[in-house]
Amino acid sequence: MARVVLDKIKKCYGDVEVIRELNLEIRDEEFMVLVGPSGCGKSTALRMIAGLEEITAGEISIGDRVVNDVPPKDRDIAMVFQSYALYPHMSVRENMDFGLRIKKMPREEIDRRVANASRILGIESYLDRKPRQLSGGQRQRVAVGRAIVRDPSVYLFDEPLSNLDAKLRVQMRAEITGLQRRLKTTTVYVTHDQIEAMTMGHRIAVLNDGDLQQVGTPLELYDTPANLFVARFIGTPPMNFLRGAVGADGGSVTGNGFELDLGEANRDMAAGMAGRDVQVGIRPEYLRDTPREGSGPTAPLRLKIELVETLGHEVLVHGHLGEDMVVAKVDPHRRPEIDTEIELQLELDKLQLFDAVSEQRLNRGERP
Amino acid sequence: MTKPVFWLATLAVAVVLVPTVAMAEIELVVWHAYRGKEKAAFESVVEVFNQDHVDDVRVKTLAVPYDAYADKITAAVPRGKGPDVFIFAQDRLGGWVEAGRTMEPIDFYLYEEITDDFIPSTLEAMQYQGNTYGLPMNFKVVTMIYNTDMVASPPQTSTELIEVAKLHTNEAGGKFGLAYSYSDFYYHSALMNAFGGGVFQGSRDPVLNSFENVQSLELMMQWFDVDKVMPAEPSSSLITMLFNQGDAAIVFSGPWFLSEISESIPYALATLPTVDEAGGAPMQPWMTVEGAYIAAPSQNKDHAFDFVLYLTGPAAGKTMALEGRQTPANLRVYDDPEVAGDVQLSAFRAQVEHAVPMPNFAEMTMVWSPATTAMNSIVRKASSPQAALDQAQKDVEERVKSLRK
Amino acid sequence: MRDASVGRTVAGLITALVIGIGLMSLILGEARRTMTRSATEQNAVVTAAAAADVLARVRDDGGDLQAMTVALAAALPDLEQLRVIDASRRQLAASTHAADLEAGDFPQRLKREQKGWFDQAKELEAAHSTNVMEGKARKDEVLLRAVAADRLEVVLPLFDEDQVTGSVQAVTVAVLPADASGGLPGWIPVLAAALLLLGLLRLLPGGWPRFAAGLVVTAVALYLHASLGADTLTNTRLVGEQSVADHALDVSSALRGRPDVDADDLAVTRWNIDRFRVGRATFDDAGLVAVGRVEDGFDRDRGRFRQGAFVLSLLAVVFYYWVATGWARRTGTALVKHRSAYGFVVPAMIGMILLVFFPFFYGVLLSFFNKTLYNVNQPLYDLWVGFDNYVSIIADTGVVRTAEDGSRSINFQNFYWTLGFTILWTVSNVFIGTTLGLTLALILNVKELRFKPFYRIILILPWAVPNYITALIWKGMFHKQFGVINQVIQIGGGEPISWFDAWYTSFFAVLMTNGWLSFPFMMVIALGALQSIPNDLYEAARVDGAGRVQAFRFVTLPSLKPALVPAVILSVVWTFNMFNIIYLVSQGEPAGATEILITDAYKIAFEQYRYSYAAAYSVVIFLILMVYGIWQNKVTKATEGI
Amino acid sequence: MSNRNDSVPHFWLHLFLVFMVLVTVYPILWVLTVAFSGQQALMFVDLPPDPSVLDRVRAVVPWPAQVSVQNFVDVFSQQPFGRWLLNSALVAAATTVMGVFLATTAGYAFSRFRFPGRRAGMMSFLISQMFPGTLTLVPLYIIIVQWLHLGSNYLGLILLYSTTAIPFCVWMLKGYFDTIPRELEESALMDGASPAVIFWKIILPLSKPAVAVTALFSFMTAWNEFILALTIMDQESMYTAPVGLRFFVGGFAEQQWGYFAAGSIVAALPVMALFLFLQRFLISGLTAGAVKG
Repeated sequence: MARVVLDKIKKCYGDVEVIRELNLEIRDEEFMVLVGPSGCGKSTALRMIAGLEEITAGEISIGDRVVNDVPPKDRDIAMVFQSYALYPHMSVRENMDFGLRIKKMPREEIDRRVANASRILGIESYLDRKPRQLSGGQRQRVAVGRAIVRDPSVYLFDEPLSNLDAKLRVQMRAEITGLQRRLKTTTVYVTHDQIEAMTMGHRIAVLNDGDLQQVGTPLELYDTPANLFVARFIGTPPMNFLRGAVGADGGSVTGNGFELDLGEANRDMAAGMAGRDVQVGIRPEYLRDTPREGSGPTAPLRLKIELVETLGHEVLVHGHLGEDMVVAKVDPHRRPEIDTEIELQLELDKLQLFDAVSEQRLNRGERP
Repeated sequence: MTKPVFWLATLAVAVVLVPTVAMAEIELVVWHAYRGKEKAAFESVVEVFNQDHVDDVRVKTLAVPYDAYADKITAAVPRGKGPDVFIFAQDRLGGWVEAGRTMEPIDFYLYEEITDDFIPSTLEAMQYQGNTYGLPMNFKVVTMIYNTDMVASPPQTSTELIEVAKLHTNEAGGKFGLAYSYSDFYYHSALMNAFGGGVFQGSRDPVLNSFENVQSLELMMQWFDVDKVMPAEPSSSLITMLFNQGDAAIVFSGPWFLSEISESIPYALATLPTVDEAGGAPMQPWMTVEGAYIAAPSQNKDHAFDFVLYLTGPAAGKTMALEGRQTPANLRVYDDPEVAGDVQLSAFRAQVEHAVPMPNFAEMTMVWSPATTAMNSIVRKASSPQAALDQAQKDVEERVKSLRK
Repeated sequence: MRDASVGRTVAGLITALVIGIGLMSLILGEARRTMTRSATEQNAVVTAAAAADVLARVRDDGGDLQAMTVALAAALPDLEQLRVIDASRRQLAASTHAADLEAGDFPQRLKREQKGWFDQAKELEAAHSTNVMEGKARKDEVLLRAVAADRLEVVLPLFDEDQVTGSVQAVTVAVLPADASGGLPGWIPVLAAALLLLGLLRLLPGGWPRFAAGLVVTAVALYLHASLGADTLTNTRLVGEQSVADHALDVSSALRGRPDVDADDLAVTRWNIDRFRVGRATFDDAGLVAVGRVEDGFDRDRGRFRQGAFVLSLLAVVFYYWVATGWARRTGTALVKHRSAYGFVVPAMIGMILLVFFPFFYGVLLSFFNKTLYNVNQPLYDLWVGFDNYVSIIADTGVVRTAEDGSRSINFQNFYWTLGFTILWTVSNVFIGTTLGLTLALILNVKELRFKPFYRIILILPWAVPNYITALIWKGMFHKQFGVINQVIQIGGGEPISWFDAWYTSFFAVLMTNGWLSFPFMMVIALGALQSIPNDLYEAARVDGAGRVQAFRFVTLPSLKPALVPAVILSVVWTFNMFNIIYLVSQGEPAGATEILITDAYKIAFEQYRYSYAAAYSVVIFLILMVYGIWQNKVTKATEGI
Repeated sequence: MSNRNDSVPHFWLHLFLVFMVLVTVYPILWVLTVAFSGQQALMFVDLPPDPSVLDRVRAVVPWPAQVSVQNFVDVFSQQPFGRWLLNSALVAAATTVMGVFLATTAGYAFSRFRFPGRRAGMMSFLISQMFPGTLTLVPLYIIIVQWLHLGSNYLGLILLYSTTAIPFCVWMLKGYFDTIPRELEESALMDGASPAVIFWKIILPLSKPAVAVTALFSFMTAWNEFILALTIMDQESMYTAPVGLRFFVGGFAEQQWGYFAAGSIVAALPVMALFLFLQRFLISGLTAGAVKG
């Protein structure tokens, strides 16, 4: 029931265009993550939904109504700020019920909601403390609790975990996700951390430089990134890229120091593109010393190991392929050594081809 | 409405209404800068007037601290927001006449029967450009005050003065035979006038660097620097303290000084000595005359004048003299035996015979700064009297010129 | 300029013309009314002067004053009532007023309610003697007032030898000059031409050319209107002058032939006098108007009109720009759009405009005139001196004074010395106050330091106790012989110092006093501001390996800046204008060396009574401080938001 | 400042503070000496002939020859000084309220809103302080008494004093408001608070230190001023304490320094009381915990 639709949204500060033209639909009960590097406009987009920023052009609707001129308080939304923005002079309880008191909600109802929210978040024991007496994680919970009590139709999160340490962040990630699953409230979540995006969102919208790059489920983005930017942005370790040109027959890519037969999977796509400059993308897990079980056709590549990262369950090796640095996953039992050469198998049907100029994806790729 | 409330309300209305019914009278507002004894005496004098005029006039007083009194008059009176009558020394008279809408000329009311009662020089202080703007209430004049434990009979001449003073001077111990604010141009005027000097001549042209003025300053420096009978940096607080500690034998000061004298110090007053160096002429200090003036915008000038006349008359003068310790300008007050028998009042009365009203025109205000600068640099021995006065003369001339432009 | 559309250009043009021409027409109309009025007044003066002439002669000859008074009132065409006051005898010497006639025979003793007549005569007497004494025409020797819509009363002094002994009051029926206007009001053709030109605008391309064309049209229209107006003024003046000349001849011929009037007295030029009773010489005995002279005399007025027209034209151009470039519309939109912001500012702004900016603009205005005690009641526009006051302040460059014996000394009264001293005084005071206040605040902000409340309350004492008395206590402490400071020096075996004898020791004394008085303020400010710094910042700095000094330099100072910078700027401003301490402690000693600009300005206003000069001084002070403020603001970016 | 025991030892800080306290109180002890002397003379050292070092040391110690509270008694009995103190308190309190109200609202707008004329407005507040006030007495008199008809009215003084204090207070508050995180307001906005509620419930409580300074400053401005109070008030019963104090000195009459000193001390007490009260706001560290990082 609380769909959020951004229709041709544009935002300018003076002559600077922060968001060029953004079309995005966030479905009811969906957990949508806006992700992108800092300065990409994701926070601005969120703040426009919240009503904290004016919309230069376009329309935003929440539910069935266009909210361009609706003040934030009437949009039926709640927001959790990066800095939490707790009122330092108010106790946790007051922080949580401030909005409700302003709405002149009956006392019992307020108490019920606060009790409910603090139970959910496990903050009942410090309701009477001031924010400065709380730890970072506790403050974070209070900030979330403040959003919950309002029982809005949309939650907005603005990088709420960026101030927490790594461990706490993982825990809160899970808590927020769980909370959202339970409350089933439409959520828009902004982060610059692609792991957060991948782990939390139903769908992810990737923004860069004010442009929407791609919207999709985490796996869609992972497996079929729409362009080089998304491909680079999503995934750890990042996808490998090899610059080259499509051969005359359209069946192979030749780069500095390698030649790659594109194989069956990509043949029809590459046809007619002879001589075109491309970037070949392959995720490290599809570039292995021994192919995965059940994988498709592979092509061999030789790599001189320059760096070895041991992660325990697997080992990453880095080396140059032509001018491009690539990372591959290697069987940990192989104990690869620096300066030795290793033969890798590249899974051809996991290959991603991008136009070097337009940076757009060329092949369809495969869904898992 | 309950009954008690109703009766209370009626009572309140009655209380408010009754006085207004009886008040078919004129209210005169009087401003003054009195405090302490003077204020009490003044208020009792006003009260007597009010008693005598229960049916027609009621005088209301407002005391204003002296420091901003002139500013208040300047701001309020020309705008019709001021008093009907105000009391002030003559020094600002000319300025206010020039500024206009402040001072009401009263020559019309004055006949010889009235004017003859006043000490002529005090009345003269009330006149500007041929018009009289007020009647003198009292005058303040510097005279000689001496510690009778130290000085048996007051010195009559400057030579005697210095002789006596030397006897009581011990600079290292902070004891001085003579103490007065000699570096203050106002106090210096007594010596200056003795030599026949002055600040303006004829049509108000400055003559600060006249030969006589230089002479008077040379004598002053003789006392301070050669005879060394006077303390350095003679502020009025310092002089008060010296006299009260018995560390100063003779002081030149005015009536304001008397109430600051501690009870343990026996003192007497005498006329300032004659100056041998000036051919035996008496020291003639500048005199400040306090007058009662009618404000030009007053709506009740006739009544205001009646009040001024009363205020400067013998009855009020007596109270102001005996209770307020003022020296009255009205000669008839001295006919009263009680006033005549008062040694202090008669001492000032005697001094006024050798006193000059301080000029009351606006140009006089321009003199103070350059004159003070000159006095200080002379006392500091930074320049000779002649050079310092030449400079002062130049400065004052310039200022007068720019005002009259 | 890009959006100088036809509509806006036209709107701008109309606004400019309405403002320029409309206001100028108002001024013109007022100027012409003034001229007509002064001609009317001059006619009344001529009548009164003729009557006074005759009456003085009659009195000197021992004739019947009352009879002549009645005769004159009957003979002179516009003379309605006449009254003669003999002030030296407090008598009403003669009168034609019915009430006076009823009261009995003349002379009559003046009654209390007739005091005003007596005072008038005395006023004229004082005015005459003042003018003679100063050799200048400063005070009015002719009094004029309207007693009814068409009745003027003129009061002239009556002389006995050189002494004013009384006055002649003449009530006359106003003699109006012929209506000089004629023809169309000047603005109609000009406006019509301008509107015609508007059509041409459509032919021009938008942007600059159209904007410039509109500007040219505005300028030309205003110029034409102004020069047409100036011509009308000259004409009005000449017509008025002619009316006076004609009237004088009328009066003369009315008197001529009377047996009791000596024909030799009837030189009409003698009656043509200004308010200082100085002959105006605008026409000769034959009543021929000296056109050249009238126009010369009019030069000043015309100059003033030209200045006014120039200012109005500038105003009109500003409005043209405002409307034509669409700025006006944007102003309107901004007002609506940011109404809540303006709502927050408005209460404070109203107070400031009324009680701060208004007196300020009054001061600035005053500085362009020459208002002194001696001319406070003259209308301001008579006293315009332009930048003279400023020029004479800035031209006061004689810092070194050479005495007659060739020795050189510093002229402490000089503007530049005082300026230099003021700057020294300000810089050292603010430095001391800020350093001390900040240091104390930092110390008092140390955690777990004991007795902090005690220290805090003691250390604000200098601020809490009225500074009038503490300043004087300090002055006493610096007394050469009886001050504690010299006693302490002597305990230490030193020689006592005359603190106020040299400018640097005197400076030291005032500096100590003011430093003592001013540090608590800075301390309190810094204490408040320190609270805005979150502790985390220090922790972060500590983690980053910053030492105490670096933490102060990179954490404390930047965080204090928003509060401290305005406090410092304002401290500078207040110290620059710190009147009390100098006035009470050093009193400018020695020889004015420790005066600061504000004490100088005070003396100029209240000791020399040169109000405009003092205002100019204040504006100079203001400008110096403003330059400082802008500079400081640039350096510290205090007005830039977060 | 976060100092631990490893930084400058408190001993040195105390030493410095004690020194400053001595410098601060010394002249004030002389005021007390004059006030409690029962005499009217302003302080000067009293030395015997050929003073020894000991005599000089005695002379510089501020202690009256005999202690008397007569001056304090007289100050209240000879004049309606209590009434004047009350007037002062009334005017100063109202000025404080009004000054804080005007300054906080304007400071808030300058800090938080971006509107045309903002910089010009702020600069004009600053610049207004730069024009010396010597010549403004008469214009102010005309405005207050002739135009607004507020002569002999507390309101006239309150208006004058609060506008005198505005520029400084606005700048001070604006600086402080700038340090309050914007998210707090946005958060409140999301909570449904109107600008007025945000201002009163969020911004003001968070700015207590700055508001305390503003209040103290406004209060002091009103508490010590005397020329305007004297010029505007036309009834003795409407005078303020500083006006009353000036009755003791100046002019051609005896100088009652003892009364003046006693009155000054009495007049300083409310200021100190106010400061004591405001102290806790100056040290509370309010914004801590508002945001993280």
